[in-house]
Amino acid sequence: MNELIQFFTTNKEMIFIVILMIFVGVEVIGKVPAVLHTPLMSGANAIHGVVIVGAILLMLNAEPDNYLSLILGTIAVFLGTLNVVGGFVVTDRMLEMFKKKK
Amino acid sequence: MNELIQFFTTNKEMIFIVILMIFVGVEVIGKVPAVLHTPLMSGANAIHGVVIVGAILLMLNAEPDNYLSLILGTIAVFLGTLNVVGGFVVTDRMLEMFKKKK
Amino acid sequence: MNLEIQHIIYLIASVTFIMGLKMLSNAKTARNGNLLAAAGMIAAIITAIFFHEGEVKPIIYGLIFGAIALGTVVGWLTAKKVQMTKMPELVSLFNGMGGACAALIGLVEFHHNVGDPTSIGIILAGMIIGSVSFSGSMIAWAKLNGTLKNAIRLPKYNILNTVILIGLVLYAVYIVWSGTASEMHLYLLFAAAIVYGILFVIPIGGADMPVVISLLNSFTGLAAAFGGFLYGNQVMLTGGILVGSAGTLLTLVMCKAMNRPLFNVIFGAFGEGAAVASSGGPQGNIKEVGPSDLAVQLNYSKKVIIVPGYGLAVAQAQHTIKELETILEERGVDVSYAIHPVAGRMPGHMNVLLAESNVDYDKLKEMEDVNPEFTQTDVVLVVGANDVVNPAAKTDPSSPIYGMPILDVENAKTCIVNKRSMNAGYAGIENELFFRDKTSMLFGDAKKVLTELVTELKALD
Amino acid sequence: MNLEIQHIIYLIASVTFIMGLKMLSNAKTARNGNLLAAAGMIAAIITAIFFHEGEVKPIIYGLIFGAIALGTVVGWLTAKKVQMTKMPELVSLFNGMGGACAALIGLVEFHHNVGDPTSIGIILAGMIIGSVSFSGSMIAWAKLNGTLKNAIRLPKYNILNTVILIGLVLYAVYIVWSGTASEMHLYLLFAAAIVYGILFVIPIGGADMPVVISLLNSFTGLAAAFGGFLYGNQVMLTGGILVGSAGTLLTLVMCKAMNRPLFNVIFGAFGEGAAVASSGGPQGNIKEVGPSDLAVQLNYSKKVIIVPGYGLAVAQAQHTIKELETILEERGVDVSYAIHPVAGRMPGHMNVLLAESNVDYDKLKEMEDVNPEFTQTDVVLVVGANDVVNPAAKTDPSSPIYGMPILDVENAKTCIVNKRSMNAGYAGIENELFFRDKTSMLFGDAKKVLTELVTELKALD
Ligand SMILES: NC(=O)c1ccc[n+]([C@@H]2O[C@H](COP(=O)([O-])OP(=O)(O)OC[C@H]3O[C@@H](n4cnc5c(N)ncnc54)[C@H](OP(=O)(O)O)[C@@H]3O)[C@@H](O)[C@H]2O)c1
Ligand SMILES: NC(=O)c1ccc[n+]([C@@H]2O[C@H](COP(=O)([O-])OP(=O)(O)OC[C@H]3O[C@@H](n4cnc5c(N)ncnc54)[C@H](OP(=O)(O)O)[C@@H]3O)[C@@H](O)[C@H]2O)c1
Repeated sequence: MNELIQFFTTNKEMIFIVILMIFVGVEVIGKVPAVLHTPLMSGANAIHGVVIVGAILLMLNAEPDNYLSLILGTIAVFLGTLNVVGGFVVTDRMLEMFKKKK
Repeated sequence: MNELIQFFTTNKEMIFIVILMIFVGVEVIGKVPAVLHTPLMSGANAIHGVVIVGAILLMLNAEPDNYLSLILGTIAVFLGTLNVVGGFVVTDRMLEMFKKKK
Repeated sequence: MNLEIQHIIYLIASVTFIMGLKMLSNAKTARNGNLLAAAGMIAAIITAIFFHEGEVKPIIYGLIFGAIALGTVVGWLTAKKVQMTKMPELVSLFNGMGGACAALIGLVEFHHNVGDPTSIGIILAGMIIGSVSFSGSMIAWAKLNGTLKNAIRLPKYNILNTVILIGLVLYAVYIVWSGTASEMHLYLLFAAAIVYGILFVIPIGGADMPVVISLLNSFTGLAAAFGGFLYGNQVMLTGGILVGSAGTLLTLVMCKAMNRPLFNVIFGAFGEGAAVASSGGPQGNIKEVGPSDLAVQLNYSKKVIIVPGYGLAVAQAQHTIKELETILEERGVDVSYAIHPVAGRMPGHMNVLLAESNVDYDKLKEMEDVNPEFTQTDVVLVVGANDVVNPAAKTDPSSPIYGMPILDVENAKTCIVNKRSMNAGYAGIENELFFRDKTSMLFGDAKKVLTELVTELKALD
Repeated sequence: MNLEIQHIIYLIASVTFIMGLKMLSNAKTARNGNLLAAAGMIAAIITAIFFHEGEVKPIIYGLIFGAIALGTVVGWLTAKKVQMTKMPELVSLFNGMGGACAALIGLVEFHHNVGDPTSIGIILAGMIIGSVSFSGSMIAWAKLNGTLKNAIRLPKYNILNTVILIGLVLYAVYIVWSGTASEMHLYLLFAAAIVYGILFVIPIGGADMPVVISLLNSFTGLAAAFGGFLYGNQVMLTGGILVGSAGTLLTLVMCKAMNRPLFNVIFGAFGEGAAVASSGGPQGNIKEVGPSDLAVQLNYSKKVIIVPGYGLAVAQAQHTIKELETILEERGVDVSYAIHPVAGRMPGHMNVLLAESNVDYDKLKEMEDVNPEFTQTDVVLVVGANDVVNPAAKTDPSSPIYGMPILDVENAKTCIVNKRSMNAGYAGIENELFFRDKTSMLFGDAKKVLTELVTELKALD
């Protein structure tokens, strides 16, 4: 219990940010037309590609002799990139379709 | 400039929270019907009554012999209370009206 | 430990504020939202007092509780006693109190923080905004309750105000840089801010007060937020910012509904409008109708739409009009109300007013929905409304209300307008509608006339 | 200094994500929103690499850049080459990659943090969620591209899954408490998570995949957020949480559109539905119509509404249908398309499809708007749609799609249904509409039949 409160106070801003982000996330989606569900999903998918930052940090902090870490890390970066690049490009292509009609 | 960056990093969470709050504030109002403008305004008015917390802290930290501070502080607390209590009660009364019809 | 608990409760309170505001923007949840926020507020206040770290003299607690007790009683009573239509004033008053509170905090904290430019900056910012919000709200309040009837305009007031504002800011900046400890400067700045607040609001017409109040509202929020920064107090910060941003948006939304760009509100384009208007005298001649004839006409019509306006509120005729509605309904007449978004003096004014006399919610029709219906309407009964049915908004680009969407009452078969005289409405302009052939005027105080109308109707069978 | 800059850029990036997502939910701004978010992402990545504090071996940079370069090329090409209708699969695939990335991070970081329960907890949470999202997405992908045709259900799979899930959590908790350093446990947990992901998705019908993908999407977001907590990295945290919450809500919104409670999606109420359906054989007898007769009928009708469905996508007949539209329009027939929110296999599937052949945006009518129009419609042409026009949704409470709003095609004077056979649609149920008197079937592949129809029409003058 005490640990929990401890954890809470050290990260209280972080936690509040998390709560706010949840609000924002929900609010933002709120009133989206069915047509945009797929592009939106795809866009969100691209955004969580930000996990690649984690993979990069992992690599930067890895000991150069710990091959397993390096290999896994490299793969992680690769996969993350796929998520980011692929995600944004696909979304853009979907939206291209809608744009036409504007 | 450097000071600015300094200030920024020390308060970066706070600043981010501020930005998020702005988003939330805007999003929340977003789609409010004209009818609710007044109660909403009144409700918001009550919420900024939170400034009373500042007045209270002021009092709690005031030196008991600094009469000016004490007097001003007490007035501040009084005014803050007016804002809070009056604000919420008036809002509630306004909404009471609408409730009737539900 | 106390600190931890503080943080947790403050965080929860901040969330209740967000939730509360969100719920407030939806008719069904609004009331609970308000209560939720109130609960959060109480929690925050209690926390601030009881989980404070460090030694505090009982006398201070005494003062705090005394002030809170007194404030609660006064606030509660005024809020409970005020009548519906006086509420905007009251909101303005309370908002001013909040601003003053912020200002006082600034005044007191100043000398504690001399030498720390950041804090001083924050303090002065909060103090200035608070003061402006305070004096501004007081003026707005005076204007709304009629103490201060019409817009007072110093020559070139716009330039003047801008100059003062700039001066204000520069002075504050100077105080921060110089790092001076002199209270003199502080109080001068305070006074200047107060003056600016007055000059800021005084030239603005009463009709724009709701917008101004909403704006000052967000100012106070901002002031509170600065306080939050000063004390590193999260709930103040978040609550303040939330109101600051929400208030600003709300202000814009309200302007949109009134079709008045915020710029015009502040720099008073209405003034010019009024000037123009006063010049144009009555055009053509008008038809009059008496209660008895009208009673007959209403009695035999199928569909009647009532257009309530500010006058209905002034006359406090909401109960009489409800009575009228009931009788007509009994006679098989289909009666409904056309609510213009800015009818009255505050958004939702008419809804609140009619709700007071238990008019059925479904009978209140928003402008967009009702406008198409006028063509199938036999009689439109305009009670104390003027600007919101003024065709000039569509036809006359020179008119100050040009572009404001209006209720198309002229599409109805006949249009009865009740007002006391040929005087203008808030925009201070002639209304050509009164001179249309379809229109006949029913002069007199709304309450009086409507009561007669009801008696006539009763007599009719 | 680097650190400061990092913070600032991360903060900006986080804001671009929010703005981007917000803009994405409005047709006008959507595309720019996507680009904005992408810009923020690039900034974040560059910052992570170049503003890193501390010594880094060049080899490592080499690996990073190599991986990014390769990933960019592969990602870019696949995304560019894929055809519209295969996009949901691809989204699922990329989502899986993100999940895997998060899982790998967990695998590697574990041994760095042994002894610090909080970190280990965060790591495991991220790893588990990432793995589930990975394997789950792979299955979803396989299902959508047909590799895995129908729902595979182990006996009592629901209970089984729940048990495994609980086991998973308990095991993780054990690892955290025990503070063990053994990688063995870690990899076991990893494997278990992968298995769970598979079992979680495999029983769910292909029709529900978009929903599942959206759900897994928010999972990956969550995993990313845990990563953010682990590294105290704000942009990861905010980006992750944002997607987590937005994704969850989006999932619910999608379920609502398909009128399938999320619970049913996950615990597969559709399965039962299918079972029921397969039992019911064809009822009554059907009318058929040939392209030539239909051509005449269309030619002489005033108002035609086309109801596109999944079949149109399968047949890739979007261009042919556009051609048909143009010809009919030339003949003075008023043609429009009725778009059911869940027609096809992904939300907006039909819009995307028809957009490909430049159908005018205004001709695509949402269900709510078009339903009243059917009564004044001479011919409704249902092309490869089935469930979305199945009256059972209204009439038969036992039907798995009961309660789903449908297009009221039966209100039209005549209804032509084009499909290849009498086979069921995705819900796997009979469609009584085909047996109505007003309905006549036009069998054959949509593209083939429509082309014939067009030639016939051309021949008509
Ligand atoms: N709703 C808002 O949020 C809001 C906010 C700010 C400003 N405004 C402005 O206020 C105006 C509202 O338009 P409105 O048509 O409702 O009101 P209005 O244009 O101000 O007209 C009210 C009319 O009621 C008549 N009246 C006054 N007392 C009366 C009584 N006792 N019995 C009968 N009639 C009486 C007055 O004419 P006599 O003097 O001849 O009787 C006056 O012409 C708009 O210009 C709007 O922009 C609205
Ligand atoms: N849109 C979404 O987001 C989404 C997501 C998940 C699930 N779903 C579900 O998918 C379904 C969509 O309904 P729907 O009516 O669009 O599709 P559907 O109910 O799946 O029916 C498609 C019909 O098209 C016919 N067809 C297939 N290929 C064809 C071809 N080449 N030419 C002509 N016809 C062809 C099939 O009949 P034959 O085999 O006899 O030709 C089938 O009956 C709904 O159940 C919905 O809940 C939608």
